[in-house]
Amino acid sequence: MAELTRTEMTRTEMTLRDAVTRGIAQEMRRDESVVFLGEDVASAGGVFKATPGLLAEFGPRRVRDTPISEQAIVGAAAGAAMTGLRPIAEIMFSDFLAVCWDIVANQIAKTRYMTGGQVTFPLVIRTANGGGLRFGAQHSQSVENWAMAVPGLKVVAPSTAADAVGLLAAAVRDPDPVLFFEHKALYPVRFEVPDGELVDELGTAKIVREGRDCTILALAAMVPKALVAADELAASVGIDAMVVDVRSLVPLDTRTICEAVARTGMVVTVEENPRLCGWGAEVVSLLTEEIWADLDGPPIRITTPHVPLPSAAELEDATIPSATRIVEAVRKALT
Amino acid sequence: MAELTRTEMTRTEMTLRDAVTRGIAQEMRRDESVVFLGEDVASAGGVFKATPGLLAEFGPRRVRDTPISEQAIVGAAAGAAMTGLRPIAEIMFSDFLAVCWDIVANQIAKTRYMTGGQVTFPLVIRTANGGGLRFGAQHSQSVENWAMAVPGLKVVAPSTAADAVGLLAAAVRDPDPVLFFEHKALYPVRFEVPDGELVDELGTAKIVREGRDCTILALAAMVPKALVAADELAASVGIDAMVVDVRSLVPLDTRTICEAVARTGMVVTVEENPRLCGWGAEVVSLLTEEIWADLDGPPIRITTPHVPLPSAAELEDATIPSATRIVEAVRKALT
Amino acid sequence: MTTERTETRASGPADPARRLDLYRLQVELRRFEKRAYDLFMRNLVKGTSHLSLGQEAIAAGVALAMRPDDWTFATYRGHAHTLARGAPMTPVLAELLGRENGLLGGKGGSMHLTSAEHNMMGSYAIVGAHLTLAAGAAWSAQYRESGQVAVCFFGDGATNIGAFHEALNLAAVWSLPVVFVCENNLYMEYTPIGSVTAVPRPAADRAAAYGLEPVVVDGNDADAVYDVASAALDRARRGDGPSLVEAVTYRHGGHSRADPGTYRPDEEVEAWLARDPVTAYRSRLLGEGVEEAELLAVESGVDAAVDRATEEAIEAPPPSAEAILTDVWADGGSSWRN
Amino acid sequence: MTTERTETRASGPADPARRLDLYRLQVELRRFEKRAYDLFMRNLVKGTSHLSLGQEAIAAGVALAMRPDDWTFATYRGHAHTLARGAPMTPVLAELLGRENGLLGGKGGSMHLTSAEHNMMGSYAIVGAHLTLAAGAAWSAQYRESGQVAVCFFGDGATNIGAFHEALNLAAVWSLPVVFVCENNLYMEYTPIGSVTAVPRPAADRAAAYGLEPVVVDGNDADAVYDVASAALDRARRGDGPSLVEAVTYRHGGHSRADPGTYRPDEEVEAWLARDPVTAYRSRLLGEGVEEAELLAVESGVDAAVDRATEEAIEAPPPSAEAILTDVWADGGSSWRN
Ligand SMILES: Cc1ncc(C[n+]2csc(CCOP(=O)(O)OP(=O)(O)O)c2C)c(N)n1
Ligand SMILES: Cc1ncc(C[n+]2csc(CCOP(=O)(O)OP(=O)(O)O)c2C)c(N)n1
Ligand SMILES: [Mg+2]
Ligand SMILES: [Mg+2]
Repeated sequence: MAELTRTEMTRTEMTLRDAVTRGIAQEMRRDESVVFLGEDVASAGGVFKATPGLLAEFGPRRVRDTPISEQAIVGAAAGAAMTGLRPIAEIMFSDFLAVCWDIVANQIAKTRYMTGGQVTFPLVIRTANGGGLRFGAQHSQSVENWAMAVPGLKVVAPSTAADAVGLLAAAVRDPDPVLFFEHKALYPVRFEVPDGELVDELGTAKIVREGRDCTILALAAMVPKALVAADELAASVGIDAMVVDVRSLVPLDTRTICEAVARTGMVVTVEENPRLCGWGAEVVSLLTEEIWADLDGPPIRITTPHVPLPSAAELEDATIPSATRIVEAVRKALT
Repeated sequence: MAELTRTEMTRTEMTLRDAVTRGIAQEMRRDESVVFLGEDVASAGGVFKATPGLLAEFGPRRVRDTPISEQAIVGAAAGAAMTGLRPIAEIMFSDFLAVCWDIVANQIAKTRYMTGGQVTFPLVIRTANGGGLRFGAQHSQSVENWAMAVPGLKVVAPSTAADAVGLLAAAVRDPDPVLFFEHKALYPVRFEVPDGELVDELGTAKIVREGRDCTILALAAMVPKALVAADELAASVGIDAMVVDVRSLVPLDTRTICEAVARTGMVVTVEENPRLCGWGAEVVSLLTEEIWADLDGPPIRITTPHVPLPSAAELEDATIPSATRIVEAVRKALT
Repeated sequence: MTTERTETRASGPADPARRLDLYRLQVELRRFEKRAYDLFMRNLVKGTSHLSLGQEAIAAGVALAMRPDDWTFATYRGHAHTLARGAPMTPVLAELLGRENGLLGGKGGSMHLTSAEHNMMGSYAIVGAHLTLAAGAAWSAQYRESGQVAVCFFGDGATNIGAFHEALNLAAVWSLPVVFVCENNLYMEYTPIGSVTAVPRPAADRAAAYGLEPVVVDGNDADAVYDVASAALDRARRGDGPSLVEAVTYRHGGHSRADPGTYRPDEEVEAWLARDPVTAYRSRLLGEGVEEAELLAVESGVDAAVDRATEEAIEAPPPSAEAILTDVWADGGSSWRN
Repeated sequence: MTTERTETRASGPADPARRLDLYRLQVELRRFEKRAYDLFMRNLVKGTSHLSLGQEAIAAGVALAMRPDDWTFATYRGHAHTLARGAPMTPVLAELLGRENGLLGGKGGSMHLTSAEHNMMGSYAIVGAHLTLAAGAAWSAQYRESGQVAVCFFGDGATNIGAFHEALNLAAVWSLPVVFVCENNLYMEYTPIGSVTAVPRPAADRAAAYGLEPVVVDGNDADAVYDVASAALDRARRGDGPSLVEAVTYRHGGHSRADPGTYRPDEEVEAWLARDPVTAYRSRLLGEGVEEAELLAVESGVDAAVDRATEEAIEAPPPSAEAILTDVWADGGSSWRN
């Protein structure tokens, strides 16, 4: 379980996009070797307005606009990371990771291993992930499972603004490459965030709602939906669902996850990635292998169906898992 | 289950690499719209010598050497496919799919859906997949799970020369994009192949060894290892293992797989891809969801550990699943 | 081929009826995009969208120079290119609104407009990729000796991405019948192209790297665009290979619906507004002796069509949810299993 | 900067001791690669490997022009570049043989030689990627004002891949201290570069696309290479940005161990063998008055070192299997879970 380092406990309300700015600024103030690059991130403050003010505070030497060259962006981050800097690179939409997947999956992820540990890649690739904004199939994917499948990458996806600040700080301080998935549907959502320096811990899941009857495992934008579903289940049919925010896919907090599932005997994963080879599949195979005897029934996976994402509002809403689908699936499984 | 279309039943011995040439030639003779492109595939006959003679038979109009431009290779295949041709594109090593992953995963896989079905991509991307040749982390990966995770791609991986011919023919005739993974460790292996035209069926698994005690699901180069393990299990401890060659990850022959597992109540997947989000995870989550009651114990996954592949012979052999590991895992699970 | 030096001699289509078509098309693109903008403002368009306001002369000039069986490949900024190839307004507008009668059934939205029926082979929203697809279509034309040409539109920003380089080289080496048209509107999203590009002319200054002639054209002059496009299409059809055309222009509004475009200096915006391609073409026709009444008739005809399309789009129902599970595979379905 | 026209005035290092170093290094690269080849033939090297036989003048000439803290980035054809930066022969050879005392502990093999200790930052086996990494290292040098320069070697075939384009443009725009050295050996694997490239000089004819001067150098003349490299390194250190150098050369053998190289015309091979860089440099030194005895001493010193390395590599044990689970993460381990 995660422990926050908090220098004080007063709180401020802010959006997830504000939290991202705050997290980057916190780390850039602390460490001169932290630099930040990406398309339209400097003068314009990012297309999601998640990085305004950084150019003004840290100047064009540390906050850099790039050409539309995703391979050069992450490649430059990699080369800089292996020679003394700690770059944060933005890939505007996570779909575009495909454009630079060789650099991410074949170079950054493997080179430490291939060289027998001679080089390291202390870098963060931040990216806007997920659907809900009616952007269609090339700007809405959840590709956290792509990253999880590649040995050598750490993979984080916060569901709250406080987690965004703290996990981003942890990612920047981590000596290994971290893919940091910010969910674009959460950017405008407001959260209470403790003031002061926040530093969280990678590889830690969080029980965000206690419950006795079943355990819902969710990530990023699926966490608030799982919480709504849990309330609805409690209110309508008296099912008491625990909700675990997985937060980190690599490292995976298997201890918290196994314990949480063992306590209820029933597990439902809520994944935004399309069905095949999603993170939930991995977690289910882990659970059956490790706590088979504690399972009272088959694990259930709720995912985006194995289709690209449609753009029309009604279609997108029918595709991405909703609180209603979670409620129905849990109800069906438990009755 | 697969049915082969055979015009006659005499057989010839040939390697997997010969089978690939034969499959391509069979389809190019049949259909003038089939064209073939890739790096060093024409004059040189391919770096794995899997395509010699095609240039001589079909000429430089239909068999084309390309620059080192993987995006242009698969992009050209895509553009040609949507305008009347049926291209076969070679990506020399499957690791290099990362270099053109945007074209494969974001363009080819999604455009039919995004356009409401206005365009189709009848194309095949052939690629040399997998380890065993001491090529190291950037030339040895098994990335079938990358492809399986993307909605809109069909994914095939033969384990024998006859399957290679028949499934390649089926892939070329299929109106959708097919990623065709040829295992490079199988290229030099000799098999008996029926003469005449071979056309197999995508989406069909094959029981390649009957057995009562447990069901081993394997793919590509893991199939012969599973068969060796099954013989060893029978001989040494009297365990009678069924072996299923999964052959096609998308579409997935869930019917054959579920039946085969239900018959023994015990399942072991043997995956060459690294652990996290491998195809076995998906299959395990499918089995627990659909035939929970038929399972006598937890599904077991044998995978390459979640690390990049090392190059030294002793290290590579210790990394990729071996017949010995399969024997041990099955023995442990059943005793 | 036309280069910067010859720009001033732009003649455009000779036939007066075609000249009027060229005007009509520009007016149609202009008024459609303005309507699209109004509908955003009324919050009827969900998602994002990217308008071609100010860039109409390029879409119109190229499209009218094309043969009906030539192919268009465009970016997310593709409304104009889709309409210019003949796709009717109603389904295009309905697609922006995510309606059942949308061009893509509501599955693609503004960024992916496609009308295969009109050989408009798609709008692609990840920068660079579609240049390679256009090369592939051109390969298909060459292979089948069909005489078709693929025309591929992209922005100045796309010239710095890897796929641009690969597509241009392959097209040149294989002498493919493809015309690459860079719509250089001086900006990527919010960043000026000059600040992230090693050469002043992002496309033309790269032509030599592929053995091609640099071609720069005034993208706000439909006649000049028409001339350059005609020459490039002829060249491709003759078997002389690809062209890379840089059409210099400016977008009147922001990059996408969310963007007011305030990062651009006022004087720059004003100077370009003063060079409005539609107004300029209107004046030119009047100067050539076309009756104003004729132009007014064109304009009101277009207005009526835009109004009708708006109504037909707004009144249509949303797509039904079953649609999410169709169209992945050629069999119409999406099943990954038996 | 030196261009084709000035090639003939190559002077190389002025100091006679450095000139001898340049010879010694070329001999070392030559004899090491020959030994590597022999060991393949004896089936002691597993996997693949790519020799620099014939291309030694480039690795040697550039390396001797570099500062010790400058970085090298190379391809799978990286034995020469690794040795040239000072990595000792034994671990390099042991890595080819997959031994425990290998430079990478047996985890990378021939294609991934790296010696961070010598600022040899890696050999990368997927064409194109490492050009972007070299740009990033140069960015780090620029940021830290360390005066370091990144030198990146790649083949002619790499000039057609997207990452080349992106790396060159970024390096130019940011004026990064990086020297891109294209070793143009006229062939990719088995395909002549000219048959798939739109311009005759795959690197130099692209320089202008990034606002750079075309630089072509005789890659078989170590002095010429040294001069060009020195100029490019100076330029980078002065803050004047990147260079793109095309060094024309030829590999004596096939592309990789499996390839006899028979696709090349005999006369072409012969002509290039006659231009052997090592022999040529030997003659030049003799012409300058160096005693043959001195050269013989260099040669036998190298031979002894190669023999010693061979023994030390062959005698070493294979790595132990536990190594497969180390070195994924900076903590030394590979755990993806708690
Ligand atoms: C590979 C990729 N990177 C980034 C983006 C985000 N993006 C969308 S449009 C755009 C600017 C494109 O500029 P330009 O090519 O000049 O075209 P314009 O929008 O001006 O027509 C960017 C960066 C993208 N869609 N794809
Ligand atoms: C992206 C990618 N595509 C293909 C290959 C396979 N491949 C390895 S070396 C090579 C030829 C490279 O030629 P060149 O750049 O001229 O370098 P050389 O081997 O001649 O030094 C190819 C095609 C690769 N490693 N990476
Ligand atoms: Mg632009
Ligand atoms: Mg070469």
